Amino acid sequence: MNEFKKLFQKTRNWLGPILIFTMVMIAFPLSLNIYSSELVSSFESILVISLLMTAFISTEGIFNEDYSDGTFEMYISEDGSMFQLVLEKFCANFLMVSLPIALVGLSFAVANGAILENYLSALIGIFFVNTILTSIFAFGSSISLNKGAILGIISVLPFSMPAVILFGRFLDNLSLDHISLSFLQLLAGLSIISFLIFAWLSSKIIKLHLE
Amino acid sequence: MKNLLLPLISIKEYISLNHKIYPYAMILGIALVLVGWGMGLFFAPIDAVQGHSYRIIYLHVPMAIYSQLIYWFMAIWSFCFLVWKIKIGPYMTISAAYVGCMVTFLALFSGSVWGIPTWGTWWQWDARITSTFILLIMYIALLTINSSFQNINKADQITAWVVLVGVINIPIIKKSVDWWSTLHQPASISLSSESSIDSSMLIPLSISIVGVGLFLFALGLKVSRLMILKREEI
Amino acid sequence: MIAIKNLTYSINKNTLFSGLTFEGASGNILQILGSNGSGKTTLLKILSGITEPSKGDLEIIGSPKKLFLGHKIPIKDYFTNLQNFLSLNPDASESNFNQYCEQVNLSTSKTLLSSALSFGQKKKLLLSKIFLSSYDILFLDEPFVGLDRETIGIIKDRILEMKVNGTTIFLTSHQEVLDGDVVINLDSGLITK
Amino acid sequence: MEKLKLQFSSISDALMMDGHGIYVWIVYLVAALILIAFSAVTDSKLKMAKDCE
Repeated sequence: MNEFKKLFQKTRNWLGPILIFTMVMIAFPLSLNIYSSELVSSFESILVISLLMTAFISTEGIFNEDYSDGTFEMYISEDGSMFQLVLEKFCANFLMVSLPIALVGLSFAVANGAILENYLSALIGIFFVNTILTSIFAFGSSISLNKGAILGIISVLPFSMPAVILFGRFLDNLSLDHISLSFLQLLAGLSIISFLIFAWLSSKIIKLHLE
Repeated sequence: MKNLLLPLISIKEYISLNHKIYPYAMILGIALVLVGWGMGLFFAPIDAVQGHSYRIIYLHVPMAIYSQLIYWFMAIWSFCFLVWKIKIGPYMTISAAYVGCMVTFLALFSGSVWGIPTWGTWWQWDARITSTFILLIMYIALLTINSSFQNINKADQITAWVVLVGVINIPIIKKSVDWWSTLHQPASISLSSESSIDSSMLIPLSISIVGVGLFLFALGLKVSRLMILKREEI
Repeated sequence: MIAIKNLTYSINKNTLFSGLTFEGASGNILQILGSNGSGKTTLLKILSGITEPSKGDLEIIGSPKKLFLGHKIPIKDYFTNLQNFLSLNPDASESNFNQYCEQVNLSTSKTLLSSALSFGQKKKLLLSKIFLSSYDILFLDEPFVGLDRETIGIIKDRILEMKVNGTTIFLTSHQEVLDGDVVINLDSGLITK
Repeated sequence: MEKLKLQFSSISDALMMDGHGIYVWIVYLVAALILIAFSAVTDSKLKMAKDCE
């Protein structure tokens, strides 16, 4: 619960990514002819890229504050589980950033005519892909703790490629109305696996950083 | 048995072993590369479809093979380092990363140039090319991570973790890129026709594969020696 | 309670300390002395289990309740004083906060954001942890820095009280406020009782 | 195996390779350069490190 409170108090850390995402969504049609058919076809890639970007922005400083003010050190000395703390942080991020972004993304997708049916599937899909990307980039942010964000991005960007491809497939199938329950299950499973694996790895890396 | 494992534990033993192996690997490697490439460039028969440009295969295929193999090599050493705290683990990993980065670049470069006369384009969003490109980024990222921490022990451990995550990711990336590219376009292009390769082409190819391998191994030995010299007091 | 054998720590080629051997019995104050950069904080971090030693053994008998308070202050600027107090002491209540403020002379409102606090006040708020619960092993890194004389006295009293109750206290300090039962000098490597 | 014989009648022939020569030779030259440079740089650094000791 403490992590939720912390994130909620830091307005720019959760509202910022949502606003940036919304700005990109608004800016994108402005760059095209409003009647052009490109609006629908290129919306998918814009959605993927902006998800990638916001996942990075929202996790950029996820561990920095607790690292620099000594919270982690105190927490570990009291035999607290770092893994659990990181899991909490991830969950807070999922609920405060990924979910709103999924909603915003869905509404713009509907407005641009990229998704005509299956609103719920689309929402769930965007949300799960966002959680995968968030987990991956949070891992990157744990690597680049106090080293600037660039190091984190380049080290985990390759890992995010499969998620991007998966999401592309998902949106393709969605627009063709081929979406099946098993695809959503696949996304959910991958999301949970990456959530656990990357949280565990991040906790390991943070412990190394404290030395 | 203990004597055999000694170089794994003691840096000194490793250095003396390194000195012993290095000249053989280097000389044999260069000799085989010269023989393999010479045979490939001048003596191997011309390819019926691609003409002479296929001769890039004698450079491209070894590089492509080792760009993958070196990553697995790094993963094994990283695993040993994290689990058993083997001292030379990070040296092997990082020196392999330097070599791997170069090799992956050469694989991409030779492939691109080969693509110009054969496909009419230097870049194709083919599964293998894309995943090799991602591999190159991974090598660069690993080297960047390793060089951006002042505490060497910390840098080595973090690098080892990222290497291990990467090794899980390589097959995933490969499969997913495969999935993506095969759905977008028919997989009409395959990089090499290994199944139907003639023995007169296969012999120079295998010689260059072995030769390049030995040469890269020697380079790796040299880089690891340099790293140990820089970091450790012997 | 806590036994150290041949402890060595080095960063890259630079060895901070080597071959430290000592024991921290319950009810002892172990004072760690040393010049700047001699590894006092690192030693405390190793003892509290945050950092791994390069060589040597660290044995802690049983599962004691530990706490490490470094010179960084984990007080969140965007929380109110009460929120910070409660996240530091999860079992405490609002009345504990008022009580503690009176005890250490911390004159502030519970609804005020902690960003308004001065360094010393933040430190006081942080030290509430050792007043509100008891620990088996305590690691204090420069606990008296930035505090006024009066508060130093209060905290010293609390440390002595904990010592009587059987807490092992590791302490680094440039100010000579407390005398240790065991003095570990990192410059000379000597351990005196 | 018997196909393994010299394919070119002259040096210019070997350089041209029916118009594909430029690609083949660029690849091999660049690769050789990079490999040699890598080896040479490591050697010189080794020497420098040894001198420092």
